[in-house]
Amino acid sequence: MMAGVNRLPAPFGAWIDRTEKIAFTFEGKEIEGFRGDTIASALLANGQTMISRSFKYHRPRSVLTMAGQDSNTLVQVGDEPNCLADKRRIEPGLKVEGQNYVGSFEDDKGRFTELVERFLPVGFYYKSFHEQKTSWKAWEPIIRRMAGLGKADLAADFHHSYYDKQYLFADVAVIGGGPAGMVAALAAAGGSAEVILIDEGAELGGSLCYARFNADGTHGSLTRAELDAAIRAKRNIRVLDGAVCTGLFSDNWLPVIKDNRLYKLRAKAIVAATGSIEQPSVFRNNDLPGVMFASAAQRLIRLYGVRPGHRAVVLAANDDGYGAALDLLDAGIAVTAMADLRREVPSNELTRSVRRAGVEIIAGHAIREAIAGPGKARITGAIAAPVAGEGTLAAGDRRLECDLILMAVGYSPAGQLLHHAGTRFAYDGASHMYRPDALPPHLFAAGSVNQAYALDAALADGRRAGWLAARDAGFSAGAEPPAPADPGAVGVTHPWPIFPHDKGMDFVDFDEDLKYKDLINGIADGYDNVELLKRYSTVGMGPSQGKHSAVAAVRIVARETGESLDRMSVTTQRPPYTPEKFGHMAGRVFEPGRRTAMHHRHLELGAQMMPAGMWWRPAYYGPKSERDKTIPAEVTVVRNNVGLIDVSTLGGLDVRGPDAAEFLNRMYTFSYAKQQVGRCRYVLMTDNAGVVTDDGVAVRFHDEHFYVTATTSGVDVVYRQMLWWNAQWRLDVDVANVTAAYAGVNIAGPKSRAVLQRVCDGVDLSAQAFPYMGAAMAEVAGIPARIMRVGFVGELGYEIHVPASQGEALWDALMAAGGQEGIRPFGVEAQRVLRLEKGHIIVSQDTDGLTSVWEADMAWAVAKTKPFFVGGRSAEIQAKTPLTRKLVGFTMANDADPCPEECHLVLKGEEIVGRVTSAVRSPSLNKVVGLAYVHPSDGEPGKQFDIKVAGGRRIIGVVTKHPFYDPENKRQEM
Amino acid sequence: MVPALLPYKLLPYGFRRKYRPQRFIPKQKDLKSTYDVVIIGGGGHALACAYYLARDHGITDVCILEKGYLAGGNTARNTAIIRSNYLTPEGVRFYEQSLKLYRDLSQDFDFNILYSERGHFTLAHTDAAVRTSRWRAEVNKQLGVDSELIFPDEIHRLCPHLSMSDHVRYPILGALYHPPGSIARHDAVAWGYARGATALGAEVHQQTPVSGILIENGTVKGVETPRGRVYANKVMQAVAGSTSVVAKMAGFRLPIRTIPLQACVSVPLKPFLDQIIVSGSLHVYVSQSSRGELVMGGSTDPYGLYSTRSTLDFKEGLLGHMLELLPMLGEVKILRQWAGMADMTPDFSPVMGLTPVKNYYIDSGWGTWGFKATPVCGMTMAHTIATDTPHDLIKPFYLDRFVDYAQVGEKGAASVGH
Amino acid sequence: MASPTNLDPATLRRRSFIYRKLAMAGAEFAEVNGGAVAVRYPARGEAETAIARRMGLADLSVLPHGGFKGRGTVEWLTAQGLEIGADSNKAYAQADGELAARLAPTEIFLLDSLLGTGRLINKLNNAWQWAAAAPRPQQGYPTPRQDSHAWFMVTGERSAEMFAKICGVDLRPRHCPAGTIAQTSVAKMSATIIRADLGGTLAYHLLADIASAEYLWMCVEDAAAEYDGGIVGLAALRALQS
Amino acid sequence: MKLMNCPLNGPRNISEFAWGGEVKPMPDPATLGDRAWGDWLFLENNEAGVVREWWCHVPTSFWFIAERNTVTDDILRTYPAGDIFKERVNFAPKPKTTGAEKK
Repeated sequence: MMAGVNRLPAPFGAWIDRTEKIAFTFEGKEIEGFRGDTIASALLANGQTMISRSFKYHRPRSVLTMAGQDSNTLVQVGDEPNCLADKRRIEPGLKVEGQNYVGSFEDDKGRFTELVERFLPVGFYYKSFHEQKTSWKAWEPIIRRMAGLGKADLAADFHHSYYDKQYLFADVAVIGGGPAGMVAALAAAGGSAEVILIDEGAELGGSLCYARFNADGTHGSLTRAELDAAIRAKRNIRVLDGAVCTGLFSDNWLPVIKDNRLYKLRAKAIVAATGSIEQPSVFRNNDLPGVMFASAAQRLIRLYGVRPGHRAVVLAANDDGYGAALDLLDAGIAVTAMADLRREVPSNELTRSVRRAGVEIIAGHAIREAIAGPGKARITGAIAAPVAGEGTLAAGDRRLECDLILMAVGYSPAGQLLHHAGTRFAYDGASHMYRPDALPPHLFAAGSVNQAYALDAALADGRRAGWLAARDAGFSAGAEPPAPADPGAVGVTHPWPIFPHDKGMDFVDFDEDLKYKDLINGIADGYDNVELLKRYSTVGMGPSQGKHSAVAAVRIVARETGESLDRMSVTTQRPPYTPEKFGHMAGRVFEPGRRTAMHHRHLELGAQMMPAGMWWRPAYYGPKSERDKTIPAEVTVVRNNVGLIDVSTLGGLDVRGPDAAEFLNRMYTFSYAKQQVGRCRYVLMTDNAGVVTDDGVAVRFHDEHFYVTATTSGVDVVYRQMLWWNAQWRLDVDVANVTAAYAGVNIAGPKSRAVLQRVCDGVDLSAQAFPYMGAAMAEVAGIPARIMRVGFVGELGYEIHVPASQGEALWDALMAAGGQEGIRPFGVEAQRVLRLEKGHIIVSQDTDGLTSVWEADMAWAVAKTKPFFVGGRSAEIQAKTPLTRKLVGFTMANDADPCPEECHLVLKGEEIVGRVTSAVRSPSLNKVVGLAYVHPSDGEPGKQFDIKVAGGRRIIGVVTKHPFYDPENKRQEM
Repeated sequence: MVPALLPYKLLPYGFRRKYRPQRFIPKQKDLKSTYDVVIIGGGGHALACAYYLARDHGITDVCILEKGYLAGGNTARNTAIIRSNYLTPEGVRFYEQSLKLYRDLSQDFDFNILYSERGHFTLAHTDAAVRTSRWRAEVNKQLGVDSELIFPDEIHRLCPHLSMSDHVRYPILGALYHPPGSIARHDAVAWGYARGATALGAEVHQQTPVSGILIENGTVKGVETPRGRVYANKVMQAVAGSTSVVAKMAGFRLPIRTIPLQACVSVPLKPFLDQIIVSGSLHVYVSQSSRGELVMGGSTDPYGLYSTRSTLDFKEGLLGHMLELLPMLGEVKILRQWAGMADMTPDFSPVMGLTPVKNYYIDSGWGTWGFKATPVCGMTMAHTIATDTPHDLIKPFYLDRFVDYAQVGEKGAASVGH
Repeated sequence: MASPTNLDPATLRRRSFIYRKLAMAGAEFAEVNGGAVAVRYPARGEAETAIARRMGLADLSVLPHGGFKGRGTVEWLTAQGLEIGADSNKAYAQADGELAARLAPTEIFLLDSLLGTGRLINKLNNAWQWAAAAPRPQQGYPTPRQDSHAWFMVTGERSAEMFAKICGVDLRPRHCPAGTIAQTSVAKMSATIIRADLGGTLAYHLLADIASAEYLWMCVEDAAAEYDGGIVGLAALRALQS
Repeated sequence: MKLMNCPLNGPRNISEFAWGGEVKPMPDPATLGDRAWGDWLFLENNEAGVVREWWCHVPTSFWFIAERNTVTDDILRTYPAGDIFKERVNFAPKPKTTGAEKK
């Protein structure tokens, strides 16, 4: 079966399964390929050569590497933009479209930018459009529209796919399953080390799958089969194929992406056998469809059974080009000629075979230009010319007929991962390549990334690196294998395959459409350092991140500035090695939310839940539309009757031990040494800089036991701070964060005693026996409870803390017990109103990141004679400095004025002196009450100050002593 | 009007046969032994300072010493957001002046810095964040800065792609909307200043680290470099990421911790996101650059480090949260990640002006906000150096404000402030 | 309620934070320790022991668990007859199948056996009291682990792989011998994992913030789906153990 | 992801830990002048090199000390805080009049 006009018969196409046809669409056209095809191979097989349009000039582009290393084949696949068509396998129904075109893919109006290319020099956007604000205003949207490649799927409002993550662990991780990596894995697994071998390909082998190592072309596949079998036989090697390692992070932390999963692999030692990346020759039209790397053509032929063209010219500077020529001939593709940059072509098995096949070898020649066919959709020929010197060509052009030009002029190590780990690279004057110089600990390089180019050398290098990695991970077996005698790196890479053309279109960077002269001109503009040139010209900043342009850019800068390549390096390679989907990085959303024991009861009662730190709390009970009625109603129930609020989220700390009181003395501003057992006392915490950070209540249940509450969002920090301080003080005290262990409610209102008494046998709740700020351990509805007569709301009330697993039962019991009184749950919003009527502050709402105890007007909470408390020394200093603001209670001078909103400003003239921190129209008092920072000179009751409210209007606040409601606090002490 | 609309400056490039370079960064000269002013650091702030020293104060015998390449530190690594919607009046006035200078820079430089007004949204996901947003909006408005607290309907109208679901951990309850919020091409800002300063006489010396600071009787005399000793009447350091290290050479300590700040960009997409979106609770910010890349970052790293290494966990956290805001981006790809080093102060305001060493000035403590302050820092530090008196705009940012308990509390607005 | 049994968990005072989820899954409950524990899921097509051998998840939150911490904890517990080894982050089995998990030199987390009689934990809780007068002997302090921590059990040969999706510690059997404790982060929550096989079946206790129990339960279910994991009742665990 | 060797829990991903900043033992606040107190409180060494730091293992709330190179991020040594803080810290009672009362 031969789906496609350019499909070659078996045995070509090792990675496709001809028994299964798969149909998909490209630009609306139905295309048929085989299972195993990539989008690009299927398109080429069907004669669809142009796959994408270039970034700036919208030039037609096609396969360059066939290895996902370039951006010439970026396509839109359904909702996925910027998809590598030469990597992405086809699936039935896949909807593939071209990217970055205006009008239609075939008739892209954007291609006309090329006509004005002369007017768009390097960095043109810096050089113009700014003369007047009008000019930039007009041009910016146009330039902006031109930007970008693929399209995000904006119609969707959901995650497209299920992505997840998994941790992996290995003694040795081998990255790259080419010959060196395969051998490295086997060598590393010689003992009992657990080895993971990661490879991008559909099957292991790397270049063994497609390259030609000997004249008859069998050596690669035989070696591959042998190694593959050996690896499969090893129980301590796990193969992750079709997987790409995108980075190498601290302490051998490797992200590996396979299908919809991100693996995070921790290895004790790593072998990077990541191979090398073929490098282009720079000549005119070197970017057009039909010009590709020799290895790309070999991949098309051998892996996918696709004929890359009908008549080829091979530009070579190494033997691999000859191997490729033999592959072409085997596939029935005519080879017009070999142009070899080298003056002398070595005589060996491969070159001799090419000669024997009757192919003309034109030594000492480069390609000056590829001839573009109609619409530049395909090349129709090549102009070869004699190499005169470095980058210069002599007269004597020869036109060579072809629709395919293969480039085999050299490589650059795929050292990205090594770069991520901080490996230094040094330029090797003999091989004309950068090679890893100093490797960080636990990291080993093998194969062509490490300059071992000859197959035997790569195998030997892999054996050595695998053995070393295993030893590094603590697994020694046998003697250390020797390094390869001759790595075979010399003679594979040409030092200057760059032949600029007068008429341009000689691309150094395909991603960014940068021509030779763009780099030269950028250097002339003064950006004569590789990093600066990168930023100015954008060379290497495109989707392939300089995989094919970085080395050329360094060569060009070096020559232009007269700097030696030894003293230069390619620009820093940053992760990821290849683009990673947001979905892969995000994975499953792990966003813990804490729910109290009564959570479902609240939902059943129609509560609107709101986040409070990590927790969910009921804001109020009822529909959103009724909010403005519900909250005052909840307030009124508490004031007149009885209400129940879930306070489980309040922090709780058990502080126990002989030094418990001393510890609290140091942690809080007040004094606790003389606090009686069975009584509660306010706690206020400041940090060492004297800033108010938390508050709560300390209950003394035993001489050596305080139960301390903390704010919902503050308790974890408070707990951690307590442990930190005591790690230094070494007091004999134990602190336990028991927040989650206790569910809590506050039953509040004049009828709360009656309700509670009903379910609280054996405790005398009378005012005498259980006064305000009293506390006891008792049973409520049969549940062991810590009962405290405290509250935020200023009514008779009891806070009841019970084991969390019995919290729902407590709630049920109290709601049932209060039935006849009409008990009603109230939420955070009503509580905020109630507390404000009492003038209680909420730390972090009525205080901010700099509020001192003096500014908060809480001098009453500061013990003056203690030897020390955290923040005390700063508070002393602050006390000596004049206050700049003061927190006061206020009401409105004019009853008709609106209620200011929280954070409306307090002004003195035009100067900002403070802000409203809390304000509400009190349902109990039917007037506005609030707290605000005012200028200290306005801090006394009766003083008036300006508040700027919505619309810029100013209204007048009057400083008012609080509590606003029940100023004598009689109700809470009933 | 019409001619001004045409990019006529490009015409010569097309019509001339030969490219006529506009040299932006002069060839390096020999290092002299004495200068009027030495500026340690060759980033945006240093270059801006040199520019304003020359332009506004006639001080042109200025030497900029850069240990790496020009503007290759945090100037090259930031995400290029410009805004003035701060919380403190001191901060607002300062950054508003910066924004005003930014607006005219392209014109001043005759070089397009690609300044682009996008509108800046700081999302609020909690009641507390809504309060802080209102606080900022009110302070901004009082000082003449265009900011407003807006609510979900309006947010949805202006940023239609944001997920407004209220069934998520961090529902969007409101936003501080700051229409003047902008982006610009960060490198171009530095290059413009470099050209401006050098054209007026300043010298830029790249690959020239400062290895010591000469101080006699509490007065700075010059600096040591591998290329020799350089004397100067006045010395300024503007070396974000190395601030404490250089200050230590001058013999004093600072209220600064140096912490990496990471960022990443996506593979370019056709423009769809016109606004700058910031979410404090989700530790995310994002804008789309003129190249079509989504430029994204979050809060600083969890611990201090003098390194620009990248981490995987940064990306995992960032993109997880990004998809909560923009769930449709799951198939979009990250192209590149990197890091800078942020000098964090306790109150998130800078430390600028005079130092314990006479004639030695400091421009530091930029945290995550250095880029947006570039022009105003240059202007105010130039004034400070020229007159040996802190410019009014930077007086609140003096070093001793900490021991004086007079901090400028910008922290409340800044769990992630870009 | 979907449960086929007459025992409604809400009729008992002690309730698991996820009893509604268990009921929805068709649990049959029995009373243990004053609460309802899911014993089996009668509607399941497959034997629960088979599920548990592959990848099972069970809620044991109402079973007795507790603890002590602070100076003197280990000495006092030893005096009460417990056998506790010297290493922290190791769980030590007690005579009747309880586990004393040493989280730190002075901190012990106690888990009852699957019988849930509470004999040991109740005895200790009753035995501990403040000594009459200072200076008091060092005897640690009880901690309310029964209520601070939800208690799940994760079982089966795929459980280590499942954990690798939500927890960064290497829990593979070869690297995590029986009795090993990992106090770590699971699905971004602090949690304690203790390897405690059931008979020959790989199994782990998973203890974490009770207030996030529902969240964690859903995370584990999600991660386990790939391995054909399922919810199992206490009966299946008991069967595997015996 | 860095690995941090917790003295209690062994090697763990550094994401399990919270950074507590440099170890700088508090001088006696009673005898320290205001300026010296402010300097101690606010100024940082912010050393580029090996520093001694507080770290907390979050799942166990365990504070310990690490010696870390702030340039290379190499963690050289970790140990319990008790290795440094061995003695109970006591504060002398205050003299009769204090600054706080002069408000």
